[in-house]
Amino acid sequence: MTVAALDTRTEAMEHEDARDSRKLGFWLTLPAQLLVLFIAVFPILMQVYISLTDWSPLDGIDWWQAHQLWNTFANYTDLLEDNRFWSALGRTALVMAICVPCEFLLGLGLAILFVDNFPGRRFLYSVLLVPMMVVPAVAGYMFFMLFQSGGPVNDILSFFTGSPVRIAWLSDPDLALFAVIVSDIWQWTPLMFLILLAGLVGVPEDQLRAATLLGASWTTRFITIVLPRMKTIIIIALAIRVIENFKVFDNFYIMTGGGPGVATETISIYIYKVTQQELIWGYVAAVALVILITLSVVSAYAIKRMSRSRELSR
Amino acid sequence: MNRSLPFEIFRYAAILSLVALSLVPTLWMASMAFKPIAEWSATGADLTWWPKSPTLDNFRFLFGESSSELIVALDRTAGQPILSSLLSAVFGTLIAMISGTSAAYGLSRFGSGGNLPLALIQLRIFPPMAVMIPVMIMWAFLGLIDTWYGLALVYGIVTMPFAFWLMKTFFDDMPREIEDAALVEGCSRLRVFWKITLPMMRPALASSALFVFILNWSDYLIALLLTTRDWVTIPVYMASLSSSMTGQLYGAKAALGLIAAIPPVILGIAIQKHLVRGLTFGALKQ
Amino acid sequence: MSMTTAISRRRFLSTAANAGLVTAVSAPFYIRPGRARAAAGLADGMVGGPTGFDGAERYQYGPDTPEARAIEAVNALKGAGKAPDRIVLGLSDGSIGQLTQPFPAGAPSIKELWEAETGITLDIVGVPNGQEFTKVMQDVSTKGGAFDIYAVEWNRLGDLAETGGIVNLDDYVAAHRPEWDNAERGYVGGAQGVSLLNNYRGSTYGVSLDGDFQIWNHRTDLFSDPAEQKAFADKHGYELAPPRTWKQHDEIAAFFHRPDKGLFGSTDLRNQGWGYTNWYQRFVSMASPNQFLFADDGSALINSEAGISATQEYVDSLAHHSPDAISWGWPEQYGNFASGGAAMTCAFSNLPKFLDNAGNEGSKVTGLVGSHLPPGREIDGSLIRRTVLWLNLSASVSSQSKHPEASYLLLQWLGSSRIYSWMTANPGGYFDPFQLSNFADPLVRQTYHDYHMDVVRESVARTVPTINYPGATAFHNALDENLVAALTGSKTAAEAMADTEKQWARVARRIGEDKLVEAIKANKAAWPTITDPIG
Amino acid sequence: MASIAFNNVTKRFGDTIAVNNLSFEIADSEFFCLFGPPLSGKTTILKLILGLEKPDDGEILIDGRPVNHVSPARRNVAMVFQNLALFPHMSAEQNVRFPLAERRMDESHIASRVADVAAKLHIGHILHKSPAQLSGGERQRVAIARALVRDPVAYLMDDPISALDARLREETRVELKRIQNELGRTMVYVTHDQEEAMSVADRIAVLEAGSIRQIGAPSEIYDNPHSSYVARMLGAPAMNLLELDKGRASALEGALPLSGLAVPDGAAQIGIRPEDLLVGPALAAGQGLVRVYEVEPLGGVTVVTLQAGETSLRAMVRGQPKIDPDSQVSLSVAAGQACFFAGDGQAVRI
Repeated sequence: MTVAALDTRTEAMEHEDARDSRKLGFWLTLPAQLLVLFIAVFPILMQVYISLTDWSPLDGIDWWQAHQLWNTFANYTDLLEDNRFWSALGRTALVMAICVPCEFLLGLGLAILFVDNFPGRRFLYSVLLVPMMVVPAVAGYMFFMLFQSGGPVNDILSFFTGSPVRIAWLSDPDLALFAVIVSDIWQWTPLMFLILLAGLVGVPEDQLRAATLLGASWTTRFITIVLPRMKTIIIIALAIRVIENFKVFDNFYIMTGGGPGVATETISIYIYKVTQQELIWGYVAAVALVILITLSVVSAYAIKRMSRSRELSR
Repeated sequence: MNRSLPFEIFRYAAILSLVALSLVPTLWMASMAFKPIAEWSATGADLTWWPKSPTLDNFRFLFGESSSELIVALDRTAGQPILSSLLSAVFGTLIAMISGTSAAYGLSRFGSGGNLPLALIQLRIFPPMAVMIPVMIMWAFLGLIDTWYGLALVYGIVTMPFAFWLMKTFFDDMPREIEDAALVEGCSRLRVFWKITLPMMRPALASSALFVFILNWSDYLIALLLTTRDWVTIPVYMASLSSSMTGQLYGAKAALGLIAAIPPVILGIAIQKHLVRGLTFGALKQ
Repeated sequence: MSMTTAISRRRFLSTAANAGLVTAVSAPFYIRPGRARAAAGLADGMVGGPTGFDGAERYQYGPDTPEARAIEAVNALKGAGKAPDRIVLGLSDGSIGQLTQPFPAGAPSIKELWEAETGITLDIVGVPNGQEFTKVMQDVSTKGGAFDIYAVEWNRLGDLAETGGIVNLDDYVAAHRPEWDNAERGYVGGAQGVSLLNNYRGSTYGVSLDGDFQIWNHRTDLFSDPAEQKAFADKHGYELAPPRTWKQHDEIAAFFHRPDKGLFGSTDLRNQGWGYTNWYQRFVSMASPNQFLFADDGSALINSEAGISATQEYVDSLAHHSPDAISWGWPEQYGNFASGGAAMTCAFSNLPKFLDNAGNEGSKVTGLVGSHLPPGREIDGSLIRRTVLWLNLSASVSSQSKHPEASYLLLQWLGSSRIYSWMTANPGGYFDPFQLSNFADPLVRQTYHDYHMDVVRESVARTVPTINYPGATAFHNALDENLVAALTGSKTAAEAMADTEKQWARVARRIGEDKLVEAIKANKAAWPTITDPIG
Repeated sequence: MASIAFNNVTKRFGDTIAVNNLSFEIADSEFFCLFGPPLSGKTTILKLILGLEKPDDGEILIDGRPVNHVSPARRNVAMVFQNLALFPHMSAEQNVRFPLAERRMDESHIASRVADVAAKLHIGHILHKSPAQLSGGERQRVAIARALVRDPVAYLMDDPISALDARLREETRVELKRIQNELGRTMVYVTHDQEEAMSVADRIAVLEAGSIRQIGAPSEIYDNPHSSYVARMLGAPAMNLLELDKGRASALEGALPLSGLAVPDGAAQIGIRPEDLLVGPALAAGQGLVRVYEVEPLGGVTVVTLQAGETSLRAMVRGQPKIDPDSQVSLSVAAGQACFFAGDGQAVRI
C-alpha cells in the first residue's frame, strides 16, 4: 500500500491559503454592506440637505437647487408645533400598545392549546396560519366590507345579541381605530402563535414531568418553568411585532384612509399623506430624519441591553 | 398535562371558536369571489354568507372576459400584475436571501461585518414611507422606476435584514465540526459553504425564504410609489378594480385576493414541517 | 341593449392591431383625411369623424373646425417627421371604456378613429381612481417620462403648473384655435367657462375632459307616492317636492330617513376628499351672490358666522345620512343608491347614466331617478342656489413629452364639441358633458336622460369652483380634517373653523402669499352671479 | 508515514490559554493518546494538527516540515470528530467516498477503496442509508470509515467511541488498535477514559490545563507517575493519597504501618494504588484497625472502601473474600509499591 506524503506545494501558495480564508469573510458580507450603503447614503444625505429648505416638487426646481429655498431649521421648529405629527406618533404607539399585547396573549393562548397533540391538530394548525398568507391590502378591502354597518360583523353581533345591531364602525373615530386594530390582530396573531408554539414545544418535557411529580399546579409549572425558558423567544416575538407594527400602513390605509378625520392616521399614513398630497418634501425630510435618529438611538440601546442580558444568562 | 373531561371540552371549544373566528374574513372573501354581481354590488344591503348562485364570472373578468353587467374597460387584465408581483417578489427574495445568507455566514464564521447587524435592524425598523422621496429620485436616476427589477431591488434590500437574522441563528446553531470535517477532507472554505453548509441549511433556507417572500409579496406601499403602469403589482392593481356603474368591484377584488393567496399557501404547504422551527431566531438553542 | 355592449379585450386588441396595420401601410393617403375617408360614409362636406351608425354625421366635422384643424396639423407634423409613433395617455381606470369601447353599435371606438385618421397609436395607461395625482407627481418629480398626457383632477391644475411639470398651451391654442368659447357649441359661460376649467393664472394649462358638477338626484317613486305626499304635507304644511332651500332639504331628508327599512334621507356625505361638497354648497350660498372662501387680500373667510353655521348645518345633516357616511367613497354611495337605499343624493352628473340604465342589472332604481337644482337660501329677496365643481378630470401635456404639440392636438381633437359629445354619450366611463353642444346632443341626452340634462346645464350655471390654486390639497386636507372632527363630535363647529383658519394660514405661508392672492383673484372671476326668484 | 511535532506551541482563545507552550513529538506509526479531563486542551491540539486552528506561537511540524501556514485540506491528515460530524444530507456511502471524491480520484479507484473499508468495518449493508437512519454504533463506524478510506499521513480521533455502550466500546477499541497496526499509520487519539488510554496507546500524554504533565508508555506512567495529578488520573479506582506527617500517614493514626517502606525526604504525600493496599484480618493487639465502609464485589476483584475518620481509602482485593461492612480490618502496603509526592505534588524519589 502506498502512502501519500504531505502535500507539497510552494510556500507562496500556502500563505495565500490563509489569507483567502480571512478574505472570504469580507467578501461574504460585502453584498449586504453594499446594499445597505446603497439604500442609506444618498437618501440620508439628500434628506439632510432638503430638510433645511422649503423645497417641494411644486416649486418647479430640481432638488439639488433646493438651497434657493433655504430655511435653516424652520422645518424642525414647525415639527415641534405639528400636532398632527405628534398625535400620529402617539396613535402609532397606542395601536402598538394594544395590538402587540393582544396578539401576544392570543398567540400564547393558542400555542398552549396546541402544544399537546389532539385529533385534527395538524389541520387546525394550518388553518390558523391562513390570515398570514392574505395580502394585507386585500385584507384591508375585506375588513372594510366586514365593518360596514350592514355588514357581516354587525350580522354576527345581531345573531348573538338577538336584536339588530347597526354600528357604524368606520365612521366613528374610536370604533374605526378599534376596527383597524382588529384587522391587524387578525392578520398577525398567527405569526405570534407560530413563534410561541415553537418555543413551547422546545421546553424539555422531562422538566415539566419532574415538576408535575413534585405536585406543582399547572399555573405554577407554567410560570416557574415554561415562561422563564421561553424568555428569549418571547422577546424576539414581541420585537418582531413591535418593529413591523410601527410601520403599519397597507390595511389601515385601505380600510379608512387614516380617517375618519385623522382618527386612524398612523405615522406611515401621516407621512404618506404629507408626501403625496401636500407635497411639502423638505418638511417630510425633516420628519424622516427625526424618526431615523430616534429609532437609531432606541434600537442601538435595545440591542446593547439585549446582548448584555444574553451574555448574563449564558 | 391534565386530561380531565371538562378540561378537554373547554379546550376543544376554545380552539374551535378561535379557529372559526380567524376564518370569518377569509371565508367572507372566498364567498365574495364566487358571488355574481347582484350579490355584492350593493354595499352591505344584501348580506348573504354564501353565494346564492355561485359563478366564476369574477375570475373570468380578471382575465379579460368583460361582463356585460360591468361596463368597465380595464386597460389590462390581471395577468401582467400577477407576473409583476411574482417577478419582483421572487427576485426580491433571491436578493435578500443571497446577500443576507452570505453576510450571516460571514458574520457567524469569520466575525466579519462590523456594525452590519445594527445597521440591518435599523433598516428594518425604519418606515419605508419616510425614505421614499430620495429612493424615488434615485430610482428615477438609475432608470429603475416602473421595472420589476427596480422593485425587486428595493424588496431585496428591505427584507434582507430578516433573511440575515434568521440565517445567522441557523449558522450559529450548526455544529462547526461538520464544516471542519469537510475542510479536513479536502474542501476549500468556499467549497465547504457550497457543498456542505448550504445543502444542510436547505430547510432553514426554505422557511426563511418563505417569510421573506410573504413580506415581499404583501407589499403595497413601495409598489404604489415605484411603479406607474407596466409593472404595477397585485395590491396596486387591485385599486383599479372599480367600475363607474357599480363602484368597487368587490367580487373581482376578492377573486384576485384569493389568487394572491395561492403562492404563499403553496410555499407554506411545501415547507410545512420546517415552518415552526423557521422563525425562532435561534432562541430554541438553550 | 346595444348601449351596453362591451367587447372582449381580445377582440378589442385585434381590431386595434388591424387598424394600426392598415394605417401604417396606407399612411400617405391620410395627409388629407377627408378625401381618403369620404367613401367610408362621411356626410357631404365632412372631412372626418365617426361613421357607421345613425346620426354619425353630428359628430363628423367639416374643414376649418377645431377637430379638422387638429387632425390636419398632426398629419402635417407627421409629414415633417415631427410626430411620434404613439402618444401615451394616463387616464383613470374607470374612464378608459369611453375611449376604447365602440359606441353606439357599428361605430369605431374613439381610439380606433384617432389611429385611423392620424396613424399615431393612442396608448392608454390606466391609473387607479384617486391615485391620479400621486402618479403624476411621481412622474414629474422623478422625471419618469412615462406619459405624454396627464389626466388629473381639475383642482390640481395650479399645483401642477407651478411644478413646471406641465406645458403652457397658450401658443398651441393661438395656433390651432380650439374654439372652446363658441357661443353655440362651446363651454357653458363662454370665455368665463374656459377660464374656469382650462386656465391657471391667465394661461391655458389643461383641456377639460369632464364635467364633474355636483348634481342633485332624487327618487321619483318616493316623491310621487300619494301616501308619502299626504303624510309629508300633513306634517310640514307644504307639498312634497324636490327641495328649493336647505331647510326644505333637511326636512325632506329627515322625513324619508328610515334606516331600519334600508332607506336613508340623503347620501351626499362621503369620506375624505369627497364629503365637503355638501359643506361647500351650504357655505357659498350664505351670501348674495356668493360667500367667498378667501377675501381679496388672501385672508380666509371661513372662521365667521357663515362658516360656523354652515358647519353646524353640515354636522346636523349627519342625522339623515347613512351611519357609514364618512367612511364611504362615491363607489359606496353609488352602490347604495343603486340598491334603492336613499331618497336623495348629490353626485357627479353621471349618476343617472349609470344607475338609471336598463343595462345595469344590479340597479333597482332604473326609471325611478329624478334630478333637481341645488337647494339654496333666500337672501335679499332672491334665492341663492349653488353647487360646486369638484374633481373634474382635466388633461395636460407633460413637460417631458417629446412631442407636446402632437399631444396637444390630440387633446384639442378629443375635447372639442363634436368628438366630445360623441365620447361623453358613451356610458363606458366617467367623462361627463359640460359643453353646450353636449347638453343638446340627442345621444348624450339619451344616455344621460332628458330630465337630467337640463338640470345639469342649469346647475353648471350655478356652480362655484373649489380651490384650484397651489396648495389646493393642503387647503382641502386641513378643511376636511376639521370638518370630520366636527362630524365626529371631537370639535365644535366654531373650533373646527378656527382651527381650519389657522392651518390655512400656515399653508398660505408655505405657498407664498403673493402667488396665492393672484390666483384667488383669477379664480373669483369664475364664480357665478345668477340668482333665482323666490317661490 | 509521518511524525508530528510541536515546538513551543501556544494557543489562546481570548483570555483563556488552551495550549500552553507545548512541545512534544509523536513518532511515525505511533498510537499516541492524548488523555486528560475536559477542557485540558486535547481537542485544541488535534485542531492545531489539523490546521483548523492556527497557533499563536510556536511551530507545528508534520514529517519534519513546518505546517503553520498549510490549509487543513493540504495537510493530508484524517480526523474522526467527537460528534462524528457526518454530513447529514448525504448517505453513508457518500460520506465515506467524500474525501476521495473531493480529491478527484477516478471512479473505479474510489469504488474499490470504499468497498475495502466498508468490508473492514462491516458497514457494507448500511451504506445506502442516511446518517439519521443509523444507530450510534453504525454512525461511529461510518465516521471511522470516512477517515480510513484515504491514505493520510496520520489519523486523528477525538474520543470517537465515547457515545457507545461499554461492550461495543471495547470491541471497537480492539478493532481500532488492530487496524492501526495493520495500516502502520500514526494515530493521535483523544480520550478521557483512562482504561481506553491504557489499553490502546503506545504512548500517553497526560494533559492538564493546556500543558502536558507526563508523556510515556502506559505502564511507565502508571507505575511511575511524575505527579500526584498524573497518578490520580490513571487507574481505577484512583490511587489513594494520604498526607504524611513525620513519616506516618497522619489520617490513619498508625492504622497503616509504613515501616517497611523507605520514605524519601521531603515527601508530603504517599500514594498507594488500591491493588497495593492489602486488607487483612484484625490480628495482633495494638495494631490499628480501620472500619470497612462498603464492599463491592466485581467478580474477579472486590473493591473495599474503608473509612478512617474523614479519610476514605479504597483497596482492591483479588477474588471475593468474605469481608463484612462495618467490620474492622488491618491494612498494609505491598512491598515497594508506594509513590511519594512533595508538597507541590511532584514525585519524590529516594
